[in-house]
Amino acid sequence: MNYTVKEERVALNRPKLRIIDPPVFRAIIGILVFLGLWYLLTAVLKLPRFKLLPDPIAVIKEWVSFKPLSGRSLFTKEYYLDIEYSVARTLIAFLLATIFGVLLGLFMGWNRIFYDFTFPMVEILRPMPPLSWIPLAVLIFPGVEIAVVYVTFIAAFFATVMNTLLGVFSIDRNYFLAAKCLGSRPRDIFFNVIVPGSLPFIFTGLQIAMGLSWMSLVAGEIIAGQRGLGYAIYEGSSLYQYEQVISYMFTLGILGYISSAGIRAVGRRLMAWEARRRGV
Amino acid sequence: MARNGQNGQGAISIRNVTKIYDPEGVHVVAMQDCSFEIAAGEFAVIVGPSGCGKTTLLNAIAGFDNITAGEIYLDGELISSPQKQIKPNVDRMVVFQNGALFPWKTVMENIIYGPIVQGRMKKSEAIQIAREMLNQVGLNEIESKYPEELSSGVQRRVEILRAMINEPRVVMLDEPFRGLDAVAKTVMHEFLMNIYCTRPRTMFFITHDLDEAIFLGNKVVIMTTRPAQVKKIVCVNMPWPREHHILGSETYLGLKKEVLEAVHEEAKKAFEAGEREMA
Amino acid sequence: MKKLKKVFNIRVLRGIISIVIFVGLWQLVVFVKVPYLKNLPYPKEVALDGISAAGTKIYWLNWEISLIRIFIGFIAAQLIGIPLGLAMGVSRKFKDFTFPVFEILRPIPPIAWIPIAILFWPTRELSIYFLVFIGAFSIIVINVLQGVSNISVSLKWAASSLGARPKDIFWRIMIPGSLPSIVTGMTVGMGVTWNVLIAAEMIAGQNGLGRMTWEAYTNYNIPLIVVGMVSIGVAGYLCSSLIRWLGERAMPWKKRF
Amino acid sequence: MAGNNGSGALSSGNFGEVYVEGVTKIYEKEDECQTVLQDCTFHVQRGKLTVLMGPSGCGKTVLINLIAGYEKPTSGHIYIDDISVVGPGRDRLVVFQETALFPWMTAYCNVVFGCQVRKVTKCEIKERAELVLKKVGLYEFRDKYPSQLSGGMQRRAELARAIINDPKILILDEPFRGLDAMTRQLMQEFYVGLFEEVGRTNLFVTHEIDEAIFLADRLIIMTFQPGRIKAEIEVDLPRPREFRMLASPRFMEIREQAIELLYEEAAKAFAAGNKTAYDLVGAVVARKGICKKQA
Repeated sequence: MNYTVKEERVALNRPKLRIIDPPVFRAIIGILVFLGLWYLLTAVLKLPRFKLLPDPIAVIKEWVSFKPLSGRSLFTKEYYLDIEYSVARTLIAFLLATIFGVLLGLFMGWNRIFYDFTFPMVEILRPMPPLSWIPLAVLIFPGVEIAVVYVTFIAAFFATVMNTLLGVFSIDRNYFLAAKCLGSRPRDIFFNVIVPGSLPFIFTGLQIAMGLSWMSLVAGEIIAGQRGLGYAIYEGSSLYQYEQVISYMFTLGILGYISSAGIRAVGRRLMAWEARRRGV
Repeated sequence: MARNGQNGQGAISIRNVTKIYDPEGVHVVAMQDCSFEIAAGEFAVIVGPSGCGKTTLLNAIAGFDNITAGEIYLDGELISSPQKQIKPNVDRMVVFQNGALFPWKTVMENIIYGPIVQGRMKKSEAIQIAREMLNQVGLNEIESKYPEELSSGVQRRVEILRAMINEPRVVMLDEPFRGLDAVAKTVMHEFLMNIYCTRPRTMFFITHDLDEAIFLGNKVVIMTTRPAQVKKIVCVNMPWPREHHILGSETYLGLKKEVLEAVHEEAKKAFEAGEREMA
Repeated sequence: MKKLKKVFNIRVLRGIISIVIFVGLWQLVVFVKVPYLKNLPYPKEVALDGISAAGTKIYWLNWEISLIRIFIGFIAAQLIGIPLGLAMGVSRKFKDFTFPVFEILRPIPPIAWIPIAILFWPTRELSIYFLVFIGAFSIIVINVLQGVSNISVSLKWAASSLGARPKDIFWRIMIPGSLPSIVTGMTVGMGVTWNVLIAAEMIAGQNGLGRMTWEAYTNYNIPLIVVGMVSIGVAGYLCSSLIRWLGERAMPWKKRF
Repeated sequence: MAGNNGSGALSSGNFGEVYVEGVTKIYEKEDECQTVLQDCTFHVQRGKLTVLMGPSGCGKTVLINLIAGYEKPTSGHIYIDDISVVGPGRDRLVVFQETALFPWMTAYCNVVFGCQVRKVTKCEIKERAELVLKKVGLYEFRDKYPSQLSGGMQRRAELARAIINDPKILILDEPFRGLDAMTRQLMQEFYVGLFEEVGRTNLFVTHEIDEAIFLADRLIIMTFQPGRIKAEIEVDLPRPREFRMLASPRFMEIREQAIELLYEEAAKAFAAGNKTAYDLVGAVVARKGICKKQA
């Protein structure tokens, strides 16, 4: 017999009471194995190359230390200042990208002629990786701050535009026809069909945009920044504070996770009809 | 037996309509020289093989698409010709094949959308009328639900109500009950008949279901396969409101046989043509 | 005549006008010295610099180096990522064990790995490969996983009642069934990969297109910076097109007529 | 529609019968038990076309999955001839709702998939495949992918994929769903012709009342939530069937009888405050009117 059948049986014969669900249990085991392996390779076996890396215990020690060697831990002001800078930059860039990107995408989807004129421009600028803008941005804009925000903005902008556009194009033609039948003017169609109809795609786009902006932010900060998590990572590595580097990497991961969870939550609120369909 | 609509409005006259699609040089004649009349307040049912141009005709009347030759008149006014095309408006309401309730609006918001964008009613007034309509058909508890929480049968009924609240001259339904099961379908027929009897309007109803066609229609228009023309018009002279027991009656079976023969012949032709085209 | 009319229809015309407007705006912005943007070079300068750069050997060498880095890192990511994703998709237990670890590491931006990569790998070149790998890896894994779980259960059932063994189901249902998402994952991954490569080259490289742009920056040669950006854009576009092309070849069933 | 040559080679004539005895299926979802099927007992006769009909969501598909062996009943037994069902097998082939053709294989590869995985010799495969493809009228389309075929052709390809393996029992789960009514009618005629020619045991699931009566030797009507067997109707329309029977008095008589039974269920579900009861509000009203007339 084959495994689809077996799976079914496993699901059916599950006893009702259990302290820990097997998936949760397995997840914990998985994470423990990962940390154990990391520890084993770096601290116990001390394999070549691996011994250069800090072990997990050292990283955690540094992260929660009151007097960290690098001067940056959970209990120092520096740490939160770094976070504040990075979050502020990402937030500004992301909000700007959302406002301009969504508007541009919606208008492009709304008006054929506008689309014909703007789409080629977007297509020319889009394939250039956002990070390749860094040198130009630094030279053009006064002060590094604007340059870093600009690079972060560019990354999020095109992802938002493209997904919004895709969202508008995904709307069933019947909704437009129905709206016309019911006596809508173009303005009514824009607000009652195009905007809500493309929301699901817009939010997918915003999630992607958020990931890209964190990535660009880190690169921007490493290359051109003063302050911020990326900058601190680079500085830490030049001072051989690798424990701090890794703790900052995880900090970035956590922030990235929180921000995309935030977008999901906002999306769920705005799209009540989607949530109800899923039966939430 | 045609019941007169509001002020006797809504007579449609289709005269020698031809429609040719020509995307990228592929010449497809969807309709050729098609003519027939629908009297004001008549329940006309259009049947014919799939892809024969029934929806094309609907699009032309609704103002979604133009025609290549011929004229369509609504109450003596030219609404569609190659030179002139009157835009979609509230006097010709369409209920779509796959449903076009806005999924992001609740049932109530959907129903009152029309009167409000037209600026014809105040919101409170529209809500009151919509409630009355929902009550009348026994759907009073669903006004704050989103369409996708409802079964497709209820969605369809809401969509028909959304069209009726605008008091159109013509209601066009494009296979609205496709995919519903037998019980749900009879419910829909009951519902539509109720609507038609209380708010008589000209109906332009496209379907593939012959029982439905004969049960609901005053006039069954059978179209040929592409290019579409009128093959046969069958008049159904049975009194309104109709009830389901007529389905077994002698008259009914005779009509069904007549329609069945005509449609089956066309369906077979369409099928063979389709098979040839794919090869 | 009719054909010509079809090609030069109004929409293509608008596209051409749009590009002309774009270049015109650029020219204008520099000419009237709009604040900040006045530092941009004229389009003509960029074009001339581009032509002269294209005549040099070093320019094409940079292309070659960047492309090699992309391909090594990218292919390594596919070779490891696709089997991992498939394994996670096929075995529920394996997924339960590995996915959480994966979820912890995934939100870390690939570029944040730079210091660790440089520390760990013996050569710069290897650490750049590694960064490119990281950029493409998580995306492909997620896409393969999604692809496998989106295969309709009735396809698996149909196969098993026709007498297919688990081996047949894996090779003839799971693999082709997840191919569309593999291609999507590769296309998206390619975009991210170029991003990462450029940053890595700027920070840690000694050559490549990213480095070329960076050196133009340190020499304050703005036209060459723009040439570098355009080159990177073209290179990225070519790589994505290649993947799309391969995808179409690998999935003839997706093409309708 | 299709050639009529060599019908004898299509089947070895070894057909089976199905006994479903007291089958109950309960799904558990987070402390919530849902009884999908309750104590279903029926018999699919050898060489007959049995149609299982019920409203959408009444558990017909679950029942099919149980008979096919994809899922296990919570209690009760299913026997094919005298052998209890333990898993999927080649003796019962299923034609799925919508389509379960493998989109990445051509029509030909789809049809021969079963033979290939069972290591039938190449030339035997080729011979049988050609016969079957010609039979369903898809021989010229054998190198097309499913997405390049029309809906009707896809269904026929799927039928071909099943009958090439000569199953003892052919199970069809709303195979013509999603086709437009005209094509559907033609596919029904094609399918019923195929059945009448070979006389295989068939179990056909549908929610369309006309389709059910047009095809069936025996009609089994199921109830809604939990699924139970409500009634069995012997359909005595003569074979071979043809479309004109749709307008025959006997057909309408059976139809009325079946609708009566379905209404009864609808009314019960409505009285029990069922979730989908809104669909049935009108049904009850309509029924009352009709009963009055008949009385």
